[in-house]
Amino acid sequence: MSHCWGMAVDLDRCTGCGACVIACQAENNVPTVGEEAAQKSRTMHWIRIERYYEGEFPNPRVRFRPVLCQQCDNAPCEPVCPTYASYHTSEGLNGQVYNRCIGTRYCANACPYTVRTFNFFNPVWDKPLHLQLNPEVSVRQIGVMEKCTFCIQRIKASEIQAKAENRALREGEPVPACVQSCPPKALVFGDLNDPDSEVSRLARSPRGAKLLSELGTQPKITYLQRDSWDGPNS
Amino acid sequence: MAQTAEQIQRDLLRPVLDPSRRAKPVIAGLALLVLAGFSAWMYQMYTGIGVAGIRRPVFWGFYITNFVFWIGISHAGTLISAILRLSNATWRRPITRCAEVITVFALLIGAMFPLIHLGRPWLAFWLAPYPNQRGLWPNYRSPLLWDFFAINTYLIGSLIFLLLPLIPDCALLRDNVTGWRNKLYSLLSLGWRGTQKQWHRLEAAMHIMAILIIPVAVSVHTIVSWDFAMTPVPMWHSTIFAPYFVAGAIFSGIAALIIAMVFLRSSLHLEEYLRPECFDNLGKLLLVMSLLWFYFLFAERLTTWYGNARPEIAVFWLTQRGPYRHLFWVMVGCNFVLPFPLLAIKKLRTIAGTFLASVAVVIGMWIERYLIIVPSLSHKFLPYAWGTYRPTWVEITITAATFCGMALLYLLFSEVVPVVSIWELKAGLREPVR
Amino acid sequence: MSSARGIFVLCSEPDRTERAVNALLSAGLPMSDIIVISSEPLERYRFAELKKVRMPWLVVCGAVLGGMGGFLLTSLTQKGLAIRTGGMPVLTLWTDGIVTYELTMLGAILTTIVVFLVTARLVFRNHLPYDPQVSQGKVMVGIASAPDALRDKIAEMFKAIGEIRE
Amino acid sequence: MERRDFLKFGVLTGATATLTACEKPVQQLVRFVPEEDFVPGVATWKPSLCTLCPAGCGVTVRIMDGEAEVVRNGQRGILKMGLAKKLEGNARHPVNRGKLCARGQAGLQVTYHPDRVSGPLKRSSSRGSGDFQEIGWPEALSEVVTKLAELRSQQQADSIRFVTGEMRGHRRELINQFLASLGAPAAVQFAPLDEPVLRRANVLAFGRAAMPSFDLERANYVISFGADFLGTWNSPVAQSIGYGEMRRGRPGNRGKFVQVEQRMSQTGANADEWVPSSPGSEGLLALGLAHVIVKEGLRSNPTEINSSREVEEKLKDETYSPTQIATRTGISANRIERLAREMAAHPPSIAVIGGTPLAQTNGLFNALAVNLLNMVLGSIGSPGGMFFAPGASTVKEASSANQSVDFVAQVLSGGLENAEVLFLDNTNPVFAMPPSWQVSQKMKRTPFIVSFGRFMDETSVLADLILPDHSPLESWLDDVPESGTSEAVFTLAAPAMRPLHNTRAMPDVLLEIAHSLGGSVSEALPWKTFEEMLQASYRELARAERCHPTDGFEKFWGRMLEQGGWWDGQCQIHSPESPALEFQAPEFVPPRFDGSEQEFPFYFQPYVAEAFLDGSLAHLPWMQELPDALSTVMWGSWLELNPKTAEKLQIQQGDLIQVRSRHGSLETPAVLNPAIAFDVVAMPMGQGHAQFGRYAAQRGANPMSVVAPLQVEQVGSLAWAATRVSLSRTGRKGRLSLASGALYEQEKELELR
Repeated sequence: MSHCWGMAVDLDRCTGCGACVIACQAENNVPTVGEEAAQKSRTMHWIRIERYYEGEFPNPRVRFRPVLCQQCDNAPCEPVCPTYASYHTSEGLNGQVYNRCIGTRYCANACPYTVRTFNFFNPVWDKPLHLQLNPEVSVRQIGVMEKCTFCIQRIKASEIQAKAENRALREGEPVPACVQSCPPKALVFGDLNDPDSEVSRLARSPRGAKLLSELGTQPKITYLQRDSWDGPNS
Repeated sequence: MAQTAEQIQRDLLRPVLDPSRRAKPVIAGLALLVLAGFSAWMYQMYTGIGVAGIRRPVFWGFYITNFVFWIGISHAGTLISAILRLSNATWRRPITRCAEVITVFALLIGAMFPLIHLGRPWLAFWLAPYPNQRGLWPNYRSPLLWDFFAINTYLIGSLIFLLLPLIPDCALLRDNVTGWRNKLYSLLSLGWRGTQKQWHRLEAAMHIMAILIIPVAVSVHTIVSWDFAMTPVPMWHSTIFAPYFVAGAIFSGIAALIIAMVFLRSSLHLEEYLRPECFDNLGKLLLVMSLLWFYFLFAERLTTWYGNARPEIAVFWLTQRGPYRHLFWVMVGCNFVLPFPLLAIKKLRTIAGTFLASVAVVIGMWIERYLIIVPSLSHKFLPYAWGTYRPTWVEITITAATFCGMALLYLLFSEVVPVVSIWELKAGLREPVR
Repeated sequence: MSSARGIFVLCSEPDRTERAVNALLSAGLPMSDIIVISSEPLERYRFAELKKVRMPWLVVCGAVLGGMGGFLLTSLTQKGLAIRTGGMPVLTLWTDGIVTYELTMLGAILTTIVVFLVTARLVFRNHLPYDPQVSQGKVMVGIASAPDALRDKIAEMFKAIGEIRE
Repeated sequence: MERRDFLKFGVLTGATATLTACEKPVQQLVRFVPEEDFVPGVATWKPSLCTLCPAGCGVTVRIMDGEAEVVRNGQRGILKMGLAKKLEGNARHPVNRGKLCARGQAGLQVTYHPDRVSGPLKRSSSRGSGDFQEIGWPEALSEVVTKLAELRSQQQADSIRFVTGEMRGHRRELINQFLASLGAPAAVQFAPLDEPVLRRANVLAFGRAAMPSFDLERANYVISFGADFLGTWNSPVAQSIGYGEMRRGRPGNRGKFVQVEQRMSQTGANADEWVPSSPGSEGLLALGLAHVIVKEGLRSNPTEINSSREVEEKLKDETYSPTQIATRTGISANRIERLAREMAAHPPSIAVIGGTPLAQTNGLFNALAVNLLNMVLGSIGSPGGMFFAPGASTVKEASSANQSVDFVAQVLSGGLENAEVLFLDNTNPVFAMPPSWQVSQKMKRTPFIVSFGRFMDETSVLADLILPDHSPLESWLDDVPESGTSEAVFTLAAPAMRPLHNTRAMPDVLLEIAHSLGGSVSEALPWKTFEEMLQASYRELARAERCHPTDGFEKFWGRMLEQGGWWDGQCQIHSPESPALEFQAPEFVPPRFDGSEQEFPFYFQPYVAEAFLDGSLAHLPWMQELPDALSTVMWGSWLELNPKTAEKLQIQQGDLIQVRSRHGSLETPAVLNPAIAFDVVAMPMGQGHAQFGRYAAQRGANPMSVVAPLQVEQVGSLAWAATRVSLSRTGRKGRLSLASGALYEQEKELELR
């Protein structure tokens, strides 16, 4: 059975701590850009935690929402790429072939979630910070677009491991870096083709909703809305 | 119509045979500015696209604005000239060529911008469908590919449309010069003799080209608009975009043509040829386009406002009352409020009047493109990811250089070939007055 | 090779041109053999009425070729690559239509220019006589080749009209 | 021939061969013989320990081979070695159960930081100038030994001072034994993240000087007074895991969470109800809640203490009635009653206190009041309540209480000036103390300062000698987590990778010094290396009843190193062994603030920044570029104020603001925050370093530069939230990098229309 990787984000668990952001940065060789570029919002994070206020003092509320590539089935970023740099993998992911990218940045404009980041300059790691780089993820060069891959290298590694051991993938395997790190377990990853997986179960939750579902992009990430408290058995 | 054929020939060949000395410093100055723009581009290539002001989420800025703007300007020529040719308007004769030249040069400049804006411009050839070892072909679903085909078709078509009627005039020049220039014009005239058969074929070919070039021109700006309309970006994803862009393109094209004609008229002493009637007629056309533009603007704005969908309305208010409001109202002023009285009142529709209106329209239409691109991108769906955009000196230099480049190319062109078609004017002399 | 020589007269005004043409016609030459060289199209004269050309039909053929080429290029390469993007099918006829359209127009445009260059005998060498005075407004009338006897007769008639060029 | 030998040959012939082909061989480096075996391209995971905050999470380090420029025997060269590539939580570790916070993961960059002190340094010009020269380890050590020997011979060993940061495990043990053998006073801990006020309150309430743990998984109602327990406070990862389970881990039962604070923290942002009581009134609010519960008889099973009767009587007093308290806290009486009834009706419920309320002058009162509320709620040592981790008592607790108080006392009593020799390890008091206490000036008078700092920070720059420590990943580490777990845990980790630089582990250096000093000092510290000391110590542990090594110590030791420590796997939530049975209800003490309300209209609340903690992580580029959870600022500092306040002062987002107190002023850009009280301004700690590597130096402003030197009453620690400030515009824009483009998702475009 082929896999269809998906994620569930339980906003009732998410505390906005940012562990996923750094986990992703460490796993995927996402560079830091420095203050000047950060001021121009050219940071490269593949996952961000959106913070929205609601109301005002003395009754303010805040909602956090981790936003990463939604790996849409009908991804607006894919068809606009003239060189097939962004394409659809057989496992339903929105692939990005860095070597094929010529940097039109069209995909980034088309992406309604604004999750694609662009290498405005060559990334720099002051020596010896370059030693932290993950050899299993390519370092992107100037002029190419990049984005969350659902940690494709981890998915592939798990699949190869399972194949070598002549078994099917287990629940909780593979696991992207952000999901691995999330302390309150707000992020859940798994195979949507398996109706018994936890992610499938959560995706069916009545609290579940897709981000910007009105656009018809059919994302593979389900957001489970934050609940409110009205008694012990809510 | 006091001219004779000899007079026409003498007047119109003069700028080529005996170019004015005054043009030299102007050419040098323009060349210097173009060089500055080129250096800025090289600097950007060397350092990285990051020296431009684009950022997340405004990944397209000045460069794509310029792209749309110049492709729009390119609609001046060919389209107007083709329509006028087909409708056999007599006043077209002195202006067709200066219009067609604008098309070719504006297209060349416009087509440069997608390259300038690329992250890795050295790989731009990957857009072309060519057989290759890995069996990779471009993605025809991408509007950029449509652009690639449309702009190339339009460029080839416009070039032919410009060069065809240039053949007899090159033959004329060939007979009037000696030395290397004779060789050059002999080459350009392709061995033109002027037999009745050649004349006939030329007219037939021009007729067919005029028919062909109109749908191509329309498709080009339609496809440019689809670069935007195909993506789910608030206020981009709209069916009105194609006609809106085409109308805007013709609008700015006519304005550019009027500006060019005013300069040609005074600098090449073509007062006898580019007569006030031409400006009056073009002024009327510009007026129609101005009304049409305003109609489209109103239709677009009203639909958005009435629809009140959240992402669109955010962009709507951003341009209407937000930080882009000044630009918005300058645009409306330049494209409608100022040109309308200048062009509608007959007394004001003079050369000076149409010139003023045209300058306003060119500025206004540049702003229009900027306002289409930047506010929408800066306010996409998720407010957390909203952003801003500010151009850097690199973008400004390159933009300025393209305007200088246009002037420079035009000036050089007018010194190489007669910018008003001699044979067509001559033929017009014999035309029965309708 | 004297038999292949042509004879032309340089006329200074349109009326004389007409006379020259009439002279040639009266000499029994068919209209299609008569050559008029001018620096501007002389549309209003009888000699300008040429039979219809097949240019538009050739252009349509070129357009069809271009369009077919465009459709084949898009559809075959799409099928060959078989990469799905954006939830669209491998063969996206809507978008292929746009490329097909552009290539149709390109085919038509290129055919037009080629047909023009060929039928107007441009680029490819021709050995017509020419006089730079044509660009001063004169019109050359004559035939590209004539037997000597006929030539003398024509020369005789042309003398009254203007300078003769051989 | 073995692989290693083969490689040795390869090194001799192949050294720099690859470089000769290049046109410009910039620097021909020697290629060293690899020191370890590994399979190229295959990752191995080694357990380690996170030392960046006191929580003590277990870590696994992903090691892959790579080539690094290293220093060996004073020579620089290229070494193919196992390199740490990523830090993840140790899945088996009871505290963090495979999870790790952003800071912990960024700990990787400590090792690879470009501005690490790469070898011993000796001051070469005036103190504080920052001019150092490189020296060799033998010279450096002999200098220290000479100095110490001299002091010992002059009977002045009591003038040796040793200041450390957060101390853990046997490092502290070794330092203390070292000092004791010299006859010097015990080490003084200066750790700004420590909560001495809470420790004192816990001593008074429960007889325990430890930080509490919370069984959030099973709690139904959590009220937190200022504690950023999901972000930076206590054991944030363990608490976040518990929080997630409290919210969604029990189908059909979602616990409620109430946060009491004046400026919304990352933790407060997750609250169901956010209660902005006035600064310093948190304890009063807690007593008000307790009053309602006691008076209305809502208690289900309160913690039994002998003094229950008196406490109850006192609580029932009208001074704590909601109407009385409403005026002082700014929270309506109705709301107080409702909250009290809710929390009583939904046990188990927990009250937590930390951060700002403890940094008021009446911090001890606030802490004691919350402890009392917990007693009233019956949440002490019961499932779903608060408890003390079993490990807390074993190693750490005994001497950890009031350590940073000691440092403040040292500073104020002139202890620093009297020092002849000052050792500094992993601490930066110059940065983290208000300037008015003049730590820097006082330290400058110390004749001889030795720092074990890995980085040149504001304190290390004053040193005469810098003996750089290994990075944590290069060191032997052990720890007993003080909170965050109900199991007895000993975390132990061998070095995950070989050292990159010419550094030495601080414990090894101490042992070497001890041996060089000889005599009684050497005898007291018989181990050659820290590893030996650890083995010896854990051999004792292995004999202890709980650990049961049935197959011998070697196997036990191997298992410990493999899984990253030892834990018993038994949940032990029970009441403190010795509750303070005579606990009395605390007397209300109003908070004092520095500066008059007229001249300085705003309460100034520094807070522990999520990314930088107390500033000790400001040098990590990942942390600098991590958008702050609420303000979303990167690469800088900022001042948070309410949009309404800003409007009144005509301040806009990003305007450079001058913040002035009676003790100093600073400039920083304004950030609008709709979730802060009108009369409160807040500023993150951690930026404003004068020195701390290229990413932190000269960046932003340090809130400590305006903090008044007030002390928490009866405890003596710094009351860093008790300053009043005034704001004024400078007329300039500040440098502000914001990740967020909008404050609200439903933008106020409706208003625009």
